Amino acid sequence: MTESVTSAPPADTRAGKPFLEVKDLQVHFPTDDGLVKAVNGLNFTLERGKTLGIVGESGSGKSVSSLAIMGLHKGSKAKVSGEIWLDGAELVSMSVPEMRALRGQQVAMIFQDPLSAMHPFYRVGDQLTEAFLVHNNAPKAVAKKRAVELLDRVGIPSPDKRFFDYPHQFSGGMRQRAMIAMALMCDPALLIADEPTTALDVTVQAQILDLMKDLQKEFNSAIILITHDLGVVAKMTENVVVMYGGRVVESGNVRDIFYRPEMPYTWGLLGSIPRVNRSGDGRLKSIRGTPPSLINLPKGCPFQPRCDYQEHVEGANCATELPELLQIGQEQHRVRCHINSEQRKQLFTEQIKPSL
Amino acid sequence: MSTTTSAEQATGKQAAGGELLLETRGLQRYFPVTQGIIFQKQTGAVKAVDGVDLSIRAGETLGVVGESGCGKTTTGRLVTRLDEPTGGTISFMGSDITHLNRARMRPFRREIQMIFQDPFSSLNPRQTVGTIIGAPFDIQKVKSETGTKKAVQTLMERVGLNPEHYNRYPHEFSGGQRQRIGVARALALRPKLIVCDEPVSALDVSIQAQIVNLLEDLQEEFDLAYLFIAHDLSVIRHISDRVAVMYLGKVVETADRDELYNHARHPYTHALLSAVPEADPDAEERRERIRLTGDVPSPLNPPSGCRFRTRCWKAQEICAAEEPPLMQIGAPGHQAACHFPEERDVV
Amino acid sequence: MTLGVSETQSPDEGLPTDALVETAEAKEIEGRSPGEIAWARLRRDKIAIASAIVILLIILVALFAPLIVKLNGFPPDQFNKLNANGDPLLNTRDGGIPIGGLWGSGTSSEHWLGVEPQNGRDVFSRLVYGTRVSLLVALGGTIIAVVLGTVIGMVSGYFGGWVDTLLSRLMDIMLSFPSLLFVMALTPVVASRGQDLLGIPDDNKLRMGVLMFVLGFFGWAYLARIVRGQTLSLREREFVEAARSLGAGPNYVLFRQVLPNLLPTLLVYTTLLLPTNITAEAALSFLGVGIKEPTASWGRMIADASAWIESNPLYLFFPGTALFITVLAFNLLGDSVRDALDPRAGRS
Amino acid sequence: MGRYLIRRLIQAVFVLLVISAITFFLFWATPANPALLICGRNCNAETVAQVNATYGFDKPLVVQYGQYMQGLVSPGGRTIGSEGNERNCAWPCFGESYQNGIPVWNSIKDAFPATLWLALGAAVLWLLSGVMLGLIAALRKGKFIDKFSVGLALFGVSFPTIVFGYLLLFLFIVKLKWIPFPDTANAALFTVGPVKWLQFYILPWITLALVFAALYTRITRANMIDTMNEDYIRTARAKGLGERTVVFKHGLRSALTPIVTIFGLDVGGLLGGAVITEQIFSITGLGKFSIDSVLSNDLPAIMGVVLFAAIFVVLANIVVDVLYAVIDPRVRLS
Repeated sequence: MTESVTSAPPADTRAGKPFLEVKDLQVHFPTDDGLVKAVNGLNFTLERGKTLGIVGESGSGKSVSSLAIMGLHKGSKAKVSGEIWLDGAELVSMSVPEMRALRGQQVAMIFQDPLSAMHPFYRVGDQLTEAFLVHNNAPKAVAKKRAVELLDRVGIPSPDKRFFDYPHQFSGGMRQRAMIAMALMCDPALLIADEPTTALDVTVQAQILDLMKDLQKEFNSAIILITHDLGVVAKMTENVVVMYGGRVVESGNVRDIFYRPEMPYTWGLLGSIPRVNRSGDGRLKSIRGTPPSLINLPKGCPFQPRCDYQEHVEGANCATELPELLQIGQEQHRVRCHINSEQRKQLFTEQIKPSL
Repeated sequence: MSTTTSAEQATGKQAAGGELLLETRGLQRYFPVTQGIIFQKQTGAVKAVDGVDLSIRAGETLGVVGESGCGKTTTGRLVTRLDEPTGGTISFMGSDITHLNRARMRPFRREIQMIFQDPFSSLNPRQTVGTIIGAPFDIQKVKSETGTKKAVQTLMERVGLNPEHYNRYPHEFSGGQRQRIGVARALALRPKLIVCDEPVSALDVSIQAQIVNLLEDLQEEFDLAYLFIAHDLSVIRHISDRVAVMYLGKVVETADRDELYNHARHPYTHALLSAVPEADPDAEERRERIRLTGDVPSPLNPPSGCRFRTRCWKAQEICAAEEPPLMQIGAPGHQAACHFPEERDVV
Repeated sequence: MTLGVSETQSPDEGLPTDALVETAEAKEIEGRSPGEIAWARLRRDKIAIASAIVILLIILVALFAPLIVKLNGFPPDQFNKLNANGDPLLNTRDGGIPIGGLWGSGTSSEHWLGVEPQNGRDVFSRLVYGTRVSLLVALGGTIIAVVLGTVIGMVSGYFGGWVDTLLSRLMDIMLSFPSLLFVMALTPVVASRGQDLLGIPDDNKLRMGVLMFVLGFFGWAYLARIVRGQTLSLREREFVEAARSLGAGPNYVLFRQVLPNLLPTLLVYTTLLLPTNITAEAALSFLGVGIKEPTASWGRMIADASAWIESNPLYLFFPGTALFITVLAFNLLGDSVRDALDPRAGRS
Repeated sequence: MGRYLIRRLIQAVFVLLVISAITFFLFWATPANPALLICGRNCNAETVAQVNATYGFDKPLVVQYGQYMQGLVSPGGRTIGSEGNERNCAWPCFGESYQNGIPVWNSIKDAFPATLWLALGAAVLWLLSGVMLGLIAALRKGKFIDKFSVGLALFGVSFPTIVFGYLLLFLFIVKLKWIPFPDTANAALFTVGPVKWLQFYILPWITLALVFAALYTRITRANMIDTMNEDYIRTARAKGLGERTVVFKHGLRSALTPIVTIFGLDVGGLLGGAVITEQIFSITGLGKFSIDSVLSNDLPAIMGVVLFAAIFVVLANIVVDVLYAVIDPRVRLS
């Protein structure tokens, strides 16, 4: 873009290494009620220009993970361990000032609720330029020019006037566009979008998702998309991580997850959603019970108390032993389940697939 | 998930359409906007609901769908008489209930119940579950043959709650369980019609399915009619027999469920359906999408003529001049309010 | 006060003992109302327990003032000129300063906290009786303010329309009054008016009633505003809609649905208003418009003592300390109550 | 904005009218005949009749109220006294004191500067100390300095002014003798010079400021803790802003907005007189004037002071609302 050139090291120094790699990330919060184990071992990789979807229900640890990548738990009571490698730098052990220099510059974030995520007292334009000026030694005029350009690019009409508006003068969809523009101010290589369209109407959601796709092509950024909406995942992502009880229970490319899922929880998720393109008169295939408490996680497989397929496990150790996240076949498809892979495939084709 | 259940469900759906329960004609709710230095005078009105005709038959589900601000929630509140209509009529089982006072409305309230969106705000945090579910008996002064406590525990069991938790408080339950409490309360007096205002939108996906299934089971068991209000087109498709699409206080299209989803005629319905992402990566890749521009206009000053014209790609002069009425089009019972309706494959 | 708190918090006193609380904490929390949880938190709060004990002691002193004063045998109004040995207590030539004792305050084995200059009344007895006046007036004023504020606030918030407009304006006007000034100016007026209308002499019984009335009358508006706001938002909550959709009338909604949800606010406000009113009563008596001679009150004693600050500072010290400790204890308890009732506490 | 101000001013006038009416009818309707208050012990039927005629007490209350309001509204003031002894009471006419016949407005004008200095000085003191302490406590939540500030604030709100004031007086004037006994002549800055002026006001300032400072510490701390949990603070951090910018630019601005409201109302309330502090330190301000008037049943003086104070409270309300709209762009005045 303009003056702001990300300080990416020459590509050869990190040959073979993925752009973003998260290894065994753990985030725990001490509270009065006990230790909240929000994330217990998260692993994934992501390349530039690609989108990774993190799917899960509330309390699955997906938002907490994204804040950990941003380093926003630093200085709080949260205990973060594991490794996060971004473009050759390790973020978990990084000092606060170093991390601060990365934030907004190399990693930027789009939040769920743009109204509460923007400061109500400052003009939208000032909030945009602020992100630019803190990382670039440039005059205000340059920052303003870039902000107006980006507001225009994300589809805000008469951006030079809207630059001076306050957030409450924008509609919900426009605010989310402005949030995206704010995140793009420094041309970040990694964009984390935490439920970016949950608060929006479906027609506006479609606009925002299309916009994000277009911008990704233009800026070649890597995107982590956190959502509970499987439709959004199907539309936007190449790779998917399914989280449950703070753990990855299945991950792989989007088609593996949607067409060849092997974890009973993923089956449950896919069966739970009614389809807009099909007249399902039958019952939805819901998952019984409720998500686990992050303070008292079940021993063994986190999904065990709600799982209907435990009889297929030899030795019946679901309740006692945590299954490992194992790779299946050649692809990057990984599953955490005690049932053996052949049997899972059979179960899926025979029992699950017909009812989806 | 056996095929027999879905067949039964299907016949159940077909049989739906008994006696006419509820009918609204030209239902209106304007919220006055006032201004003035000392004396407030009315300078305008937010036309939240502006001439809505709906009808629900015993045992059927009417889905009302639309984006935020389209007036669907206000419609639900008018039907339950939580809000006073400023125009039009509501009749329930042949009686006009549009402007009944509280005392006269009382007997009708046993027949029309409500399930709310927010499982946290819909239960009084300072009452036990027993008190909450027993409130209908208490307020309506209805004596259950078995005694209120027994009746409440039976209800709890029916909606999938442990009856031993009778004395617990709402904060001890999860969102899904709380929504079950709300369902039990609505069910207590065996109503004929339940207005469900976004009953599953605050719940997690897996829990959402549990509640939808529960509602369907109860409908069959008790011959309930639902006015099901939601913004999620997938849920509406799953649960409804007939669907009404609302935009800016008006119904723009209404039809039987499959007719509407497969043969929609109104451009707004097309846009809505096309905007829903499908949980199917291959289908998503193939799909052609209608990109709507702009936001919903303010209901304070809705556009003249057709209210959708400001965002419609087919709008012409007549759309600004003349408001299109809801007109029969396609299959029986299919109505759309558009000057240029067309069929289009969007989902 | 502790009694009052416990009653509102756990009406059915099936409360677990401390040991049970521990196990309940460790395992599953069963069937405990929000109030019971707050009560359990309060019981674990050492500061709350300590201040509750202090307040209990003060209440006991107030209740049993006649018995306590019997211990030393000097009624609060009695002028004492001589001690048991027949020696004079006061130095008549030096303006009536007590003879001997700590810092010239006349403290002795008979008069534990000394005697008043000039007329020799026993400071201990007066302090004990002053406790009665302070607590009674503060409690009465607080009850009046809380009842008025709750009712007016709920009615205003629930019914809306012109009722709300009228009551809200009334609150605005009440809050626009320079209230201390007005209370000060009004107290003697109301007292003489009361005397005229009710035929009661303008003695200190009437004065106490007037003080309660005036403090209550000027204390309700702020609470009413808070209650109105909360009622407005509670009215929009879906559980109120649910009750209304069942045909519930305003009485049911206000008293069965809204009021229980206001209880934490009322409790917190009451615990904050009590020390404020204790201070206010003392201030009014200090200024000479509250309790008059010969009845003992802390504010009156401070006013009297201020003239002797150079020769007999202890005379000022005792009522001042009593006032400070009482207000501090109430504030500490109020803070603990608020923390215990805060649903956000212990999270984050 | 203009329309809003007009509307608020009309409302303010209405509120003041109501207050004046309530005050007037309450005080003048007292059974103690005002005439008896004036002529005192040597009252007989004749003198009472004379006083009644002089002050217009024989007229109906409504008429008396009308005359009183005329003196406040009409630019020429009004005429006071019986026939043959008429005199003009210049605008704004709050009547004449029963005690000494001095026009009440003159006494108010004389007493006001002392109250003004007292209130403003204390206001600066409590605002600075309260906000600073609250801010530090919030930013070091749970640390020693936080617990210390919270404790100090609790101590402060629990210290009744009458106790704290005398404690200071005893310590610094009686015991340590650092400051001479207050001399009322030192109330004005310009005649006595800054040192004596400061000596005169320092203890009253601290006395008056203590409770407010404690309250402001608590409010600032609570607001700041709430604000720092807001989503937009997380956004600010996510942008990579330094902690200083996050705290002072994004956090403090929101946290201080409610303080502006409270501060305006508190100062407005005090301009009518800080009765207790003035009484303790013998400051001849409005507060002292009003308590003296109350104790001597000087009705016109009481009435005047109450109305005068009410004007400040009502004006403070307007100022605060306008300021709030200036600070918070979401607030629209209408």
